[in-house]
Amino acid sequence: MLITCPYCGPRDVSEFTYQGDGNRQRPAPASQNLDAWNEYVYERLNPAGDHNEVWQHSGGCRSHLRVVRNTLTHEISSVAFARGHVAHRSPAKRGTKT
Amino acid sequence: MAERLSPLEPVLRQGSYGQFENGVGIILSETAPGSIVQLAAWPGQEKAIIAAIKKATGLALPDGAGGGVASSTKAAFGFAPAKFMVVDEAEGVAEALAKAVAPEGGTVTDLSHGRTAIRISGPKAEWVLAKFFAIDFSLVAFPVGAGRSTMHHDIFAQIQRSAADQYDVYVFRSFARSFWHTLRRGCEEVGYEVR
Amino acid sequence: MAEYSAFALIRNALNGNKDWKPAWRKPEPKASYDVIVIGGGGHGLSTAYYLAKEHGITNVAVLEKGWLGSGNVGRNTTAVRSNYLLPANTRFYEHSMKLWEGLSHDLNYNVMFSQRGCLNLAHTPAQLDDYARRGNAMRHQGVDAELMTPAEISRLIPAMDVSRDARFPVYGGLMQPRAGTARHDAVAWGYARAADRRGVDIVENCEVTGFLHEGKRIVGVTTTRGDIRAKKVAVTVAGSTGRVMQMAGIERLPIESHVLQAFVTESLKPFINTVVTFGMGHFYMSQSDKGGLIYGGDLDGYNSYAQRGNLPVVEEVMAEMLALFPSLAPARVLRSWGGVCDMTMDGSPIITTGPLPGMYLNCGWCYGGFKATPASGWCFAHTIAKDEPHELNAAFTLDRFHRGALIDEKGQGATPRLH
Amino acid sequence: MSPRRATSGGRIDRLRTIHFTFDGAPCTGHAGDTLASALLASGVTLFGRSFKYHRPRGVLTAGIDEPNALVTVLRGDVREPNIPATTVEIYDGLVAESQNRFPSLAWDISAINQLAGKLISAGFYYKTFMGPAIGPLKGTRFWMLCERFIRRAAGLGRAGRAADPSRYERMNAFCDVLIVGSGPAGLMAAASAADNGARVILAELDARLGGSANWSGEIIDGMPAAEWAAGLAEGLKAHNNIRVLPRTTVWGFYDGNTLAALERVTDHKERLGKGEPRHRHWVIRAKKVVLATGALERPMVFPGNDRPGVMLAGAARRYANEFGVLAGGKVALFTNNDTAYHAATALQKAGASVAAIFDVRANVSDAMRNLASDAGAEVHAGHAVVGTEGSRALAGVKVQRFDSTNGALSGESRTVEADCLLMSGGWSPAIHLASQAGGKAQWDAELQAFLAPQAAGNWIGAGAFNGSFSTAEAIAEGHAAGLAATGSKAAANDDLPVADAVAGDPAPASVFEIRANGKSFVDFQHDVTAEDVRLAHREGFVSVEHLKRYTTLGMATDQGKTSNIPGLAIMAEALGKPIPEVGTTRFRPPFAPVSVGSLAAERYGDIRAERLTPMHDWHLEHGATMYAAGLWHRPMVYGDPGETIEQSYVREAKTTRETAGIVDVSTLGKIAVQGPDAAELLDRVYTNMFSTLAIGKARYGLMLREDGIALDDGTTWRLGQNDFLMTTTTANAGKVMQHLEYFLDLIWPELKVTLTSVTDQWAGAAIGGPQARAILANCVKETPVDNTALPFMGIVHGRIAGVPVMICRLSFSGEMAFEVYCGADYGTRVWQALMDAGKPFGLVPYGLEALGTMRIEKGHVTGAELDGRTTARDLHLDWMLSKKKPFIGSAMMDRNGLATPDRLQLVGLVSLDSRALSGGAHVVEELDEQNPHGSIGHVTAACYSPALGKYIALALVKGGKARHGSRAFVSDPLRKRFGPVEIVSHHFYDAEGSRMHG
Repeated sequence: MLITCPYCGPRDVSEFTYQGDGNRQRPAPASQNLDAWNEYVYERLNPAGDHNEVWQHSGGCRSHLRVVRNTLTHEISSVAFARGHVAHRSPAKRGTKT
Repeated sequence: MAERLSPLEPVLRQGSYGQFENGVGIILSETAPGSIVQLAAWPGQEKAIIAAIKKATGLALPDGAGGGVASSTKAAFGFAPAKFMVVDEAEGVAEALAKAVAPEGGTVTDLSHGRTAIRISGPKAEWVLAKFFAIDFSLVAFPVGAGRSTMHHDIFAQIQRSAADQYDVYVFRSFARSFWHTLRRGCEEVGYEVR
Repeated sequence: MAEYSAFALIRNALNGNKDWKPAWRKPEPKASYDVIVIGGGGHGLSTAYYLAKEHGITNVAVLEKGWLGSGNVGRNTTAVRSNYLLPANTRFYEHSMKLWEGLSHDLNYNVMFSQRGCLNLAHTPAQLDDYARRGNAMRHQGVDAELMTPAEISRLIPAMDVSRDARFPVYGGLMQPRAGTARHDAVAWGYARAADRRGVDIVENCEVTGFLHEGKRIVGVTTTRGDIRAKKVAVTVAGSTGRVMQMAGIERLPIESHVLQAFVTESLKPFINTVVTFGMGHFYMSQSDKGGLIYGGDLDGYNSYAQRGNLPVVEEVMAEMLALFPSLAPARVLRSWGGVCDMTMDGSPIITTGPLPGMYLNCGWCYGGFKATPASGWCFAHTIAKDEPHELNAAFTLDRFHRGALIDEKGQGATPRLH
Repeated sequence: MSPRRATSGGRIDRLRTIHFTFDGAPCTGHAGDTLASALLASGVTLFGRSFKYHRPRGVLTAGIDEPNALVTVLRGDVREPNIPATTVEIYDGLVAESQNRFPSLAWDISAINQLAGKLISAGFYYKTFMGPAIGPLKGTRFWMLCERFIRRAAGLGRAGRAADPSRYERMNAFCDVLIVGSGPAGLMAAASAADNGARVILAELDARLGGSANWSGEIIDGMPAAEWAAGLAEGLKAHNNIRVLPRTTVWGFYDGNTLAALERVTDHKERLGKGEPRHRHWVIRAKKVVLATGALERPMVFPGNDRPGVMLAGAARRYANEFGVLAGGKVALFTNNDTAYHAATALQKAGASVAAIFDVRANVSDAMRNLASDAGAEVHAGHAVVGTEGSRALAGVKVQRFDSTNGALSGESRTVEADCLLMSGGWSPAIHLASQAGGKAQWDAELQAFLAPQAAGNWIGAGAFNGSFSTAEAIAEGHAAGLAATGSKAAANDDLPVADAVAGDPAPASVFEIRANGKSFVDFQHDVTAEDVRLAHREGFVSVEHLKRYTTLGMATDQGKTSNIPGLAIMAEALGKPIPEVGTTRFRPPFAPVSVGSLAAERYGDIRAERLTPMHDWHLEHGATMYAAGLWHRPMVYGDPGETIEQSYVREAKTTRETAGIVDVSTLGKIAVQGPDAAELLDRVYTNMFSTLAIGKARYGLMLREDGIALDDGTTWRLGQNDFLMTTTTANAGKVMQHLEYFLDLIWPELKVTLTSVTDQWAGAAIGGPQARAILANCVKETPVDNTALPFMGIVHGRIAGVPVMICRLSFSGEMAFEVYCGADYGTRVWQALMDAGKPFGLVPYGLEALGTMRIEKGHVTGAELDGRTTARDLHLDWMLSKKKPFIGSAMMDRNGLATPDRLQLVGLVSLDSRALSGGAHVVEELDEQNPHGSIGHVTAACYSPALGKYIALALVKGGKARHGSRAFVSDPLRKRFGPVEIVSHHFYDAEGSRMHG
C-alpha cells in the first residue's frame, strides 16, 4: 500500500503509523462531560467502505495526515495535512499521484 | 575546541572492499560536518526562515517541498513542511542561525552531534541505497540538491542528493555504526572504497 | 445420523464410502425461532451447540452469509492456550481449555486438539520476570505453567538458535504444557454437525440485511432468504461486528476491524513440536500434522475488511522467524491469507446481553478468538438462556470501557492495533 | 547421447556437459537443462512419491506447476526441500535428492498406504482417533498417540538444522511499466513501452526469455520463434530505460500497485561471487502492470492418470523443443482440445514414434488430422483413455469409445502399447496476480476457463493470460498493452511480426473426467481422487472452499495449478450446477512458493539495528556486561574478575552511596520543546505545572494517557524562555514523541511549538554520591557547582576538559547527584575526564543493575510499574496532579474503575527469611505451596539492598497502602520460592530526601 504524503510524495505504508478514526472529536480540555470523553477515547466508527483516518508519516516528514481510505479495497481517495498546512509551495518533482 | 569523536571512528577503515576486482562502483565516506542545524518556521514564516538561512550561510534554498542546494562545503534542504536542515563544514553555524532567526519566525535546533553524515557516491550508489530505502532515486524523481526523509526499518534517515551520483545520508548518531555495517554489507557485491 | 468411529470407517470403506451422509443438513430457514445466532463461525456454532446441549434450547437457527466457517475459524494459526495474565482472562480461557480437552468426544468429531505445549521465549532477564509474573498468575488460578531454561529449550527445539551471541539471546521461556493446536476447520464442522444433530438449523448463504424491531426491541432479522423472527437475536460476527451492528443503528463501538495475516510453508518432515513465540517482536509458529509450518505476527495496523494484507508485515514476520530458526531461510512460504480481527480498546472480548433489548452481543476477540471458541459459545449460550452473564464472562461487558474497568492484558490503552 | 536426448534441436548447449548427482548417483546433462529435463534425457521415469499413498510418480509438467517431481537441493549441510525438479537449473556439482520415501525412491515402505485407500479417503481422520472416553487414553491422549505416527509419515522434504550461510537481499524499484512474463506478448509489450520512453521492468520466471516461443516450434517473421524471441530480447538490452530480470517470479500483487518478485540470483551457479545474494526480493512500485503470464495446462482425470510416463502434452512439447528431450520413445496422446496435436508434431520431429491420438471429441478438424498424419499418428476421435498399465513406468494405455455429450463409455476396451502418454485437458490462463489485485474471476464457457476479473485500471492483460492462445494474438495484444501502459494506442497499421502457425480451435470439449474403474487423480501431490471429491459432495462439503479444506485439494506445494479446475468441474457435475456456481477461489500470494530468507532479506542474521551510546566502546573496554534495553545496549554491571552479577551490582551501589558512582544515561529520551507556546504545551501534557518553572531550573513531571493511565515520567529543563529540554524514560522515548506530535498536529495546531528528538545530540552521565559534588568541583570549569550556584534542580553551564557541558542537579539514586550533558561526540572525553577527576575519591562506574537497586531503595517507578495499567494514585504520584488546570487524562482519571480501593498499588516488600526475591513472584496472604491461590499482587522489581542489608522488592499489591506493616508471603511456584515478607512503604531509603538535598 502506498500513501501519497502531500509533502514527500508516494511512500510505502511501512513509513506510516496509523492513528485511527479521524471522526472523533476531543471535548474542550476543561470539559467535565464524561460521556463525551468516553466516546472520544473509546468509541470508533468502523465502516466497511470509505473511512476518514489519521495517519502519521512517522518514517518521513512526521506530519499527521487526514486520509480517506476504503477499508474493503484499501484504495485511498484523498490525503491532506491534518494540521491544515496548505502546501505554500508546490511539491517538487516527483512521480504522479496514485 | 576539543576534538570530536565520531561513532564510526573505530569501524571506518579506509581501503577497497567487495568485488572491487570488477571495478569500484561506490565510494563511502563520513563527511563529519561541523554543523548540522534544523530550522522550523511558524506558519507563514517560511520565507523569513529561508532568508535567514541565506543571510547566515549564503545558501539560497530553491522553492518546492524537499528542495535543496549543495556546495562543496555546505548544504541545505527541506525535509518536512516548513522544516529545513542546514549543514556546514564549519562549526558554530547553529549560533549564527539562532541570531538570524527571530522567535516570531521559528526555531533553530542544533543537531551537530545528534546526526551522523555518511556520503555514498559512485555509479552504483543508487543501486545500493535502493536496497534499504523505499524511495525513488531516479534523477527525475529525486533531483540534485533535493532532500528526502525516509527510513530503513528502525533507522530514520534524511538523504540529500548532493550530486548526480552522490548522496549524503544523515542518520541518528546512535544508529550510525549499525547502519554503516548494513550499508557496507549491501555494497559487497559491487566493489567499493572507504575513504 | 451415524456416529463417527473407527468401526463406521471400516464399514464404509468396504462399502465404497457410498453411505456417508452430509455432516449437517441444509434446511430452509423457518419463519421464526427461539434464538437466532447471526454468524456461522466457530463462536456462533458453539453458541448454538451449547444452547441446545446445556440449556435445552434447540429451536435455534445459525445464519451464515457465505459458507460455514468462512471467517476467522478457518483463517487462524490454530493455537489453543490459556496463558493469560489477568484473572478475568485466565479463568475464562482455562474454562475453554477444559472444554477443548473433551471436545472431540463431546462432538463425536476429531478436532485434532493436540496438547503439544506453547512456549513464550524471553530474551532479557526482565522479560523472563514478566513471564514469571504471568506464569505465576496462571498457577495461582490452577493453570499449568513452567519456566524453561535455554538448555531445556534447546533440547525441546533443537533447530532453534539459543546461542548467547544471537541479537536477542534466549534467556528462558514460559511453557504451558497443556496448550497446543487443533484443526481449525474441524472445529467449525464438528460444532455444526453436533448442533445439527441436536436440532439446530444451520442456514448457509443466508445474509442478514437488517433487524426487525418492535419498538426498541429486536424481534428478528431480515435476510437474503426472507424475514426470520426470533425471541432472541445473538450476534457473533467477529470482524463484521461493526457492519452488523450498524444495521441495528449502532454506529460506534469500542472496536476496530483490523487485518491479521497468517502464513504456511510447504510441508516439511517434523521440525518443531510445540507452539513457540518470539519475545522481541511478534511472532508465533507451530507445525501442522500435514507438515506445514503455520505462523504469523502482528496486525497490519489499519482498519480493514479486505481479508488481505500488505508486504511490511510479511517481511517482518519472516525476519523474526529466521532470528529463531536460521536453517529455515531456504524453506518456502506456500500460502498467505488474512483474517479480519475485531480489536477492542483493551484487547479483551465482549460477551454481553444487549446493547438493545432482545439482542445479545459476542465480539472483540482480537487475536484470541480461536482458542476461545468453546468457552465463548458456552458463556454466550448461558448469557442468552439466562439473560445474564455467567460469572466467567461477567467482566466482559460493553460498559467496562466507560467505567474504567479495563482488562488490558498488554497495557496499551485505547490503541487497538497494539493489543 | 543418452537414450531420450534428441540428436539436435533445443536451446541447450550440447558442447557443455554438466555433472551432478541425484539420490547419490552421478548424472549428466547439458548447460541449459533443468534437473527434470536432464533426468528425463537419462531415461529416468520415477521422480517422487505422493503425499498420502506414496505412489510412484513421474514428472507431470515442465514448470512451476509441477506437483510430483519435488526434490531437496543440498549445498553442504543446507537443505532446500520441495523444489520442483522442473525449475532447478543444473550446474556442476549440484546435489539433489528425492523425498518422502524410505528406504529408497524405488522401494518405499509407505507405499503400503495404497492398500488402505478406501479407509483413508478424504476427511477420514475427522471420524476416528477420538479414542476411549474414559481410562488412561481419554481426553486428547489417544489422538496424540496416533498423531505421532501420522506426523512422521506426513510432510514432504526435510528442513535442515544448519543455519543457511547465504545472503538475501531486498531491492526497491520504481517503474512506469512492469511486464510480467517474457513470451511473445511480454516481449512485444516491453519493446513498445520502452520505445515510448517509459521506465520498464521485464520479469521472467525462467532463465531464458521467450516463454512459449522457446517451445512452440512455430515460425515468427520467417525464423524459428525461439530465434525471433532471442533477437527481440537482445534488442531490449540496447534500451537504457528497461531492466530485464530473468529467473524472477512476480508472486504478489499488493495494494497500490506494489508487486513482489523473487529473483533467484545464484541458484543456478556452482560458485557464488563475493557479496552476491542467493535471492533478491524485489518490491516494485509500478504505475502500470502488463500481465503476460500465459496459461497453465490441465490434466485429464481418468484411472491411472498418475502413472510415471503420463505427462501433460504441452510439457512434452516443451521438453522436445526447448531441451531436445523425448518424454518417451513410443508416445500416445489423450486430449480434449487441439493443442495436443502440436505436441505430437514436436515429439515426432524430435524423433519419437507417435502411436495414436485419442480425442474425446467426435469431430476433429482437418487441420489437426493433417498435423497428426504428418506426425505419423492415428487419430481416434470419440475415444477416451480408461486406464494405464505398468508399475513404475508406463507400459500401455487402455482406451474405449467415449461419447463426450454424456460421458458414456461404450464398446470393448483395448490396450495400446506406449511408454508415454501425453494428456491435455485444456488450458487455464494464469490469472493469479490479477485475482490477487482484486475482483472476481469470470468463467468463460467457451474456453472452459476462468478469465481475469476486469482490470481495476492499473494492469493490462495480454496473450494467453487473456485467453488469447495464438501467438499472433499474443504479439498484437502485447504490442497494444505496451502502448496502452504508456498512454498511447496501437494502430491498425502498426508493423507487427508475423507468426506462422497452424491455427487450432482454442476451445476444448467440456470433458474433465473419464469415469471408469480405478483411482483417478485430481490433485496429484495430495492424492485427491475424483471419488474423494464426490465423497465431499455426499457429506455436504460442496462449496469450493469446503471442498478444498475437506479434501486438501489444491493445498499442496503447487497450490492446485493443475488440479483446481478439474476438481471444481467434478463437484459441479455432482451438484448438477455450472462450474461458476460452485464458486471461484480467490488467489492469494504467493503465486509460487517464496523462500523465507528472501523476505527477511538483509535482516536475515541482522534482525534489528543496534543503538549505541557515545560511551559504548569505553564500557566494553572497562569490562561491562552489556544488556539489551530495546534496541539500546547498556552496561548491566562492570564486573571485577571473579564477581557474580549480584556481587558486582552490590559493590557498585554501595560504593555510590558511600563515595560516588557514575552511570551512562545517554539513552534517556530527550525532546527539544521550543517555541513561544512551549510552556503552554507542557502545562497541557504534564499533570503538573511547567509554565512557572524558572529558566535554568528543572522539574520532575508525570504524563498521563488520555484515558487517565500513567504514561511516562521524567524531568524537563527550562533552558530559555522558549526553550525546554524534556527527558523521557529510555523505553518510552518514541511513544512520548508521537504522543506530543499527535496533540500538536491534530488537537492544538494553534500552538507554536517545535518538537525535535535530540536524544542522540547529547551524551549524558549521571554522577551521584556523597563525593559527587567534590568530583565535579575538581573538573568543571567556568562555573561553580556549590549549593548556591547549583541548588537541587538547578542547571549550570560550564566546561569539562575544554568541552561545553550542561549540568543539572537531580537525583534518581537518592544521593546528591548531577546529570552532566555534553555534545555526543564529546561524550567519551567528558566521561573519561569525570572518571579521572573521581579517581582520588574512588568513583566507580555502575550499570543498570546498580541503578535499579538504588531506584528500588528510593521507590522510584520505571517500566515495570508504569505498565500501562497503573494510575498516578496507584503509584502514589497523586501529589503531582495539578488541580489548577486541565491536562491530558485529567478528565478521565477519576472514573470509578480507576479509583476502587482494591486496585493494585505500589508497595515495598522486605524479605523476612533473608532470601532473595524475584520480579514476577506473586504475593499472597496465606501460603499454600501445593495449591497456590489467592494472589493479591506481584513483585515488579527486586534486589539486595546494600543500604538496608536486606532483600527488598517493589510490588503492586491490592489495596497496598492499607497493608503497610502487615505480613504476607511471596508465592513463586514457577521458581519454587515461597517465603514471608513484610509489606512496607515503597520509600525504603532516606524517605525525607536529606541525602540528595544535601
